[in-house]
Amino acid sequence: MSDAPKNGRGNGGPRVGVYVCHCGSNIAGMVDVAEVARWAGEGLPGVVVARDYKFMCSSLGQEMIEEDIRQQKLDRVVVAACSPHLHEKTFRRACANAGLNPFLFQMANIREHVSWCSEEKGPATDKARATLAGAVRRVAHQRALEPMAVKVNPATLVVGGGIAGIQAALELADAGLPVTLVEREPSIGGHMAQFDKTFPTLDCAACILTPRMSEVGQHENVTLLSYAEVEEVKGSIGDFTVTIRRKARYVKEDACTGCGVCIEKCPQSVVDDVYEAGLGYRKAIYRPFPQAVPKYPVIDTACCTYFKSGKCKACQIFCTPGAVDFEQRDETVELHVGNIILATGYELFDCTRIPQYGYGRLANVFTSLEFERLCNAAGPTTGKIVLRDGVTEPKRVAVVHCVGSRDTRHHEYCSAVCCMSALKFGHLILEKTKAEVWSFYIDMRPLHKGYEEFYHRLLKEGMHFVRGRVAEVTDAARLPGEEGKLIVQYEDTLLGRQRRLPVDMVLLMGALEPRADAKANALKFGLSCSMDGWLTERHPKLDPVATMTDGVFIAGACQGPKDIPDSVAQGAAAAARVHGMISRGQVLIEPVVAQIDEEHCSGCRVCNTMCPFNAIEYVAAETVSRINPAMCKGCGTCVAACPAGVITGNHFDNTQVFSEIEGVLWDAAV
Amino acid sequence: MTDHAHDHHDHPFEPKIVGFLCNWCSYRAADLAGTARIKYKPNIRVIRLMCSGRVDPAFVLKALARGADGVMVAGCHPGECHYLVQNYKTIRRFQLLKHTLAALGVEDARVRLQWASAAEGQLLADAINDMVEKVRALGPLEWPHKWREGNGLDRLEAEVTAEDARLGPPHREAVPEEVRP
Amino acid sequence: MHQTAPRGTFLAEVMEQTPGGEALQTCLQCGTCGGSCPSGPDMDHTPRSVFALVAAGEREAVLKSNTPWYCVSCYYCMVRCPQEIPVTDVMYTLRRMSASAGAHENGDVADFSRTFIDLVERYGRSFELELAARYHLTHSPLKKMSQGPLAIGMVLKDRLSFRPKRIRDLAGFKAVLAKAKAIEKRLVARSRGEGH
Amino acid sequence: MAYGYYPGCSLEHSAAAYDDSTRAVARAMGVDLVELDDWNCCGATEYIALSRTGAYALIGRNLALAEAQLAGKNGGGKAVLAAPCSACFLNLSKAEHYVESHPDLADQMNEALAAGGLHHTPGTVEVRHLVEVLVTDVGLEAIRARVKRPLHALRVAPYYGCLLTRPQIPGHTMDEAEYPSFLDDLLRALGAEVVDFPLKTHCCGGHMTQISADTSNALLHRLLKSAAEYRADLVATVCPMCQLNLDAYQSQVNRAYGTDFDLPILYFTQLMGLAFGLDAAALGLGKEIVSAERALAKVGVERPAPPPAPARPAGRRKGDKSLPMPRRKAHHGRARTS
Repeated sequence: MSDAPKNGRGNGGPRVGVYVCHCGSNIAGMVDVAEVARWAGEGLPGVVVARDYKFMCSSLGQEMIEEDIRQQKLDRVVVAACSPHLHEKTFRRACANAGLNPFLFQMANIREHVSWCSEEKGPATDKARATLAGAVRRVAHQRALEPMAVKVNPATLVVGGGIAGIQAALELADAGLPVTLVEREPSIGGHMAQFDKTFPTLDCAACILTPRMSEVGQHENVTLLSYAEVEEVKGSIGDFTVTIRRKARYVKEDACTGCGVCIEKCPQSVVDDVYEAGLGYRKAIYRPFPQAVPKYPVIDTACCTYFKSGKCKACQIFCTPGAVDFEQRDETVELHVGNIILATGYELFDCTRIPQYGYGRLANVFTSLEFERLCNAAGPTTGKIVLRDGVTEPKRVAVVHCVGSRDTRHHEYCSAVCCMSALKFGHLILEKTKAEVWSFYIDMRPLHKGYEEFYHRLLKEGMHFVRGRVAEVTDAARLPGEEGKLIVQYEDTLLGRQRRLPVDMVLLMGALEPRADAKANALKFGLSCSMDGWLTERHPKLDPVATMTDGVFIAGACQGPKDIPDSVAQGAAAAARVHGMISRGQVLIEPVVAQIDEEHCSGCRVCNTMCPFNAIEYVAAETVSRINPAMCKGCGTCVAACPAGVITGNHFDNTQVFSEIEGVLWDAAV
Repeated sequence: MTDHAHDHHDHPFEPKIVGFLCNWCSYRAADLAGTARIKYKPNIRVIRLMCSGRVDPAFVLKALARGADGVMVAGCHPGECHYLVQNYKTIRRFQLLKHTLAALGVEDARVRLQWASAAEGQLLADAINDMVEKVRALGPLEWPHKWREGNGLDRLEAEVTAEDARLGPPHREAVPEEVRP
Repeated sequence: MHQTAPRGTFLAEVMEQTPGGEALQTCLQCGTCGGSCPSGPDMDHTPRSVFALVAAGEREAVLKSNTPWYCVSCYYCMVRCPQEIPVTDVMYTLRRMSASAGAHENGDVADFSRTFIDLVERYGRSFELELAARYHLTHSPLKKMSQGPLAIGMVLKDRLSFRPKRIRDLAGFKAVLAKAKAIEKRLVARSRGEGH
Repeated sequence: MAYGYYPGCSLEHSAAAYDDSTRAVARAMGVDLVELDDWNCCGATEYIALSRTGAYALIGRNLALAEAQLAGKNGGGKAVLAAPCSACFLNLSKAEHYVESHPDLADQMNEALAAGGLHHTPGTVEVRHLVEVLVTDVGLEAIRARVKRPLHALRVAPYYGCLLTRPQIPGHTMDEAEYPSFLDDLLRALGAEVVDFPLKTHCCGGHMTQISADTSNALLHRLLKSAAEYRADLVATVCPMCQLNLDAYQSQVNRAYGTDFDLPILYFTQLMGLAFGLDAAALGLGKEIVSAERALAKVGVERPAPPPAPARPAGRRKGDKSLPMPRRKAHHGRARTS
């Protein structure tokens, strides 16, 4: 460790300490760190200490800084090391320990942005100099800021009543915290409620899900708003105001006993595209499934005879408690919560988008979701695996993997759950019928605990596996034995030969994809989506359930394809994060916000229109605009827009940015 | 100070590019490029802002006036802004700035708006390399000399911010078309 | 996409001689092409295994293969490939390589192509009767027999003409093709890393 | 507007009937087809197999001619070149797309063209298939309106072949690569009874008829077998190569497979002409090897058009155990283009 000579400057002015990290050889291997430290010590304004050290983030490195702050009376600190996204917090804490306001610290990123992306030492060292110079010039103008403390409302909103949302809601409710669970459909349960068995243990989905559902329904701490949707979200962490629209059920919940007579008596039956995945029928007044929570039915006005022709009213006539109410209207509820957990799930890829698989044209091509209903004892065929004619049992079934997944024309990503569902389907078919099952895969990916073993089990049970993506499914018979069958044409890539297999039934393992309204929904909650449309987590590895918006968390398949165990884990994780916030009672909000100098504000209201968070309100009485620091997210767009230049962006004000510009251009010919 | 980067004459011209990167997407893209050891030209010097919407046209002019040969403004893809829609304001503001710069005879390639998601380290690296070569081809800007005397810069800043103000109040984009499914 | 395959490798050569060929290095070996191919059963290697051979640098095996020559240009593979590899165009590239190397043993298709091209280069347009006659006589008289009745049928139906149609600007046309051939030589040499 | 017309070699001889019927139908619909002067062969699928630059030069010459001859023929819009042969259509349009997206290709092409005193600026010519021009520009309504003798009672198998809908080159308006329907719609507009032909976009064998009878017989047999199973009276084609293979080699297939297919193969333009009440001779009818006489005897026999396919049942019918079919969703475009 070399200790650079002091340049004596800094008397009166700021006293800056500069610390250049080797990060082992990660930085030192490409940047002459000692030279950079020496140069900073001699060349840069206000620098009174400049050191280089192996690992600044180590406790020794941090202690060195704290030591200097005390001994050398430093009032500014700059660390040239890795990305601020990694260690800014670390060093801010170190400064705070030594009594220096953390906002008087600045970081220069000479690892990710210099040593790791450079090829020559000379230019790399120059770039490090410039980056450091920028930080040093800037830090001189930084001002002490105090984080703002906000009380956290202990109530939480969970959006989405699938297994992830249910888990999150129950974790919090069991901890004695008030939760409101909002579900779009008439009942909670999500996709899991449609499934028959669950891999790899094959326990029946309903058996493990319905107890959790009724727990939600009965829990003293859970307010369940089913058949409802979030309309608007205002506010910020600790104190959100949410507007929820409760769609009219046309059934008074307080009066309804859930006896179901209305459903029996309803003369109008229609195809159920949601719960039965288009494979079964329901009435115009319906409950998605017998164990639905809540138990109250809803009237589908689109197909109800009364709503179409004004006649019928059968349901109302036969309802002894008189719960049916055709006059009911949508109502909006306003809710105050401290945190929000999104668990809005996924939807299945539209398999008609791959016409060569014949879905929608060839009757006996089914989607994975349709098949879940087909082998579900509560499904349209009471669990009998039969062809579209409803009676014939298949003799041979082909399972096609990666339909819409791992396909750059549709979704480049792997949907993660299909391999295991395919194995599960294979098992169910072999168990319930005498049919052969053929799986066509590109790569078999049974990735978690007990999954590979399940694959082996299916190998033993005699399921056939072919490595090759199916090219097409056709009803055009060519060879003997193909007449009247569906023919699957493929290359067996392990044989290197093109083959055809006549089958009776084809299952398409459709991709899991983001809900059609995912992006619009993300905007509503102030979140962003990846290119694919999955909600973006704060950090892919280290912060998977938090988001860039404090107080809003995500869980389950809305963040990416996930199976049940993973979704449950995330639901619990999100709940734990929220619980943490609540038990702390208050959160500190980074004071990096904008401020208006009302003295000189002309009240032109340009800034108001700039803010998507409604953080800027116009005070007509005083003809000035005012910023609510709790709602300001600190983007600084209004700062740049203010024609009078009277808005200051804390920690990113003009002076600071200007001097950083001067710094990084220290060596430019001026 | 004795430094080689100083004197252009006995060294081939190495363009200086100032990059204003938003904290959420493009800065992380640059982090990713580093983590993935993707190599790119060392000519860019990065300044982190919370959002590309913070980029005041004056920043760009300042950089050019202080001797930068080019400026890159980078942000999240439209529709993926961490602040929902602020990069749409960046687009509008940037078009205006381009307009002014053209009037001042600054070549188009010297100032560039680049989208890069946190996952697009390679894309950002390519963009930087591409820009460096384009600017290298254009040669030094040497604006400082042009603005040495007189208060040209201040006049400019005033002009730009004024025009920027004249833009507003723009209609609020609740959900911009680009985002609608 | 960034071409990363090192210059001089067979893979790089194939990629460079095919528009959009860079995609070739992303092949998942899923077999969609091999499964879709109408003449797949008659090929000695499926397109997928040809790509594996290309990646493995098995130049001889690839250029000897009848696969590129049995491609009927139906483009099913191309619109189905999950990596959007321009399979059909790669097959054309391999035909050119195979032809210039004279590697393909069962040369039916190569000869047919050459006969066809000779005619086009001579007249500017193709001329079915002479094509059929010349190809089948010079090439495989046996087939000609089976084609006999067909030809007669065609003549009776006035669908074969005895006079070729020529284009007017044959001189300019030939000059263009001559130049094109020169350029082609240059390009092939470059993609082989020669002259570097 | 005037369309450049690129008949292609086949239409000069073996597919003269296609040329005749095309011109006749165009006249009837008031479509102005201007034959490209001194056009040359597009190289079919052969030339590219010998020299890429050669192939692009060959095609480039036609594009250059079109660019020069059609300038301003389409108001301010691009010059439009219509090709009735799917192979020509694909060669021309694909080359135009590739030289537009690969500047190096464009340079090589123009370097060669220069030797003949020609030049082509990529992006100046829009190449379209005849059937697409008729369906999109002229429109089914206009066609339906022109029908004098509806083809009721004729069961037609619509055969698209490969090169018309594949590969999906950006800018092609062809609805879909695997299971298109625009030709079905066109034939329906003529009053014909269109069969849902599962192999509508499968391969006719292309040049394999010249090279490996076994291969081509197999491919042709599939098509004929399937069309016959669907009780088609005839097959409508949009490509001279498909027509030639299915028509001229049908007897060879019958010999090889011991079958007795007797399926006339007509160009869709001939059917249009018939429906328009044009004179059969002027449409080149009778030039087909497998005579269409018997099938065409049916034409003109009035009989109600087939009832529309039943819509998805709103509710379940008594005692019906069958499961509902999936609702066909409106077709999405490709998820993303690279």
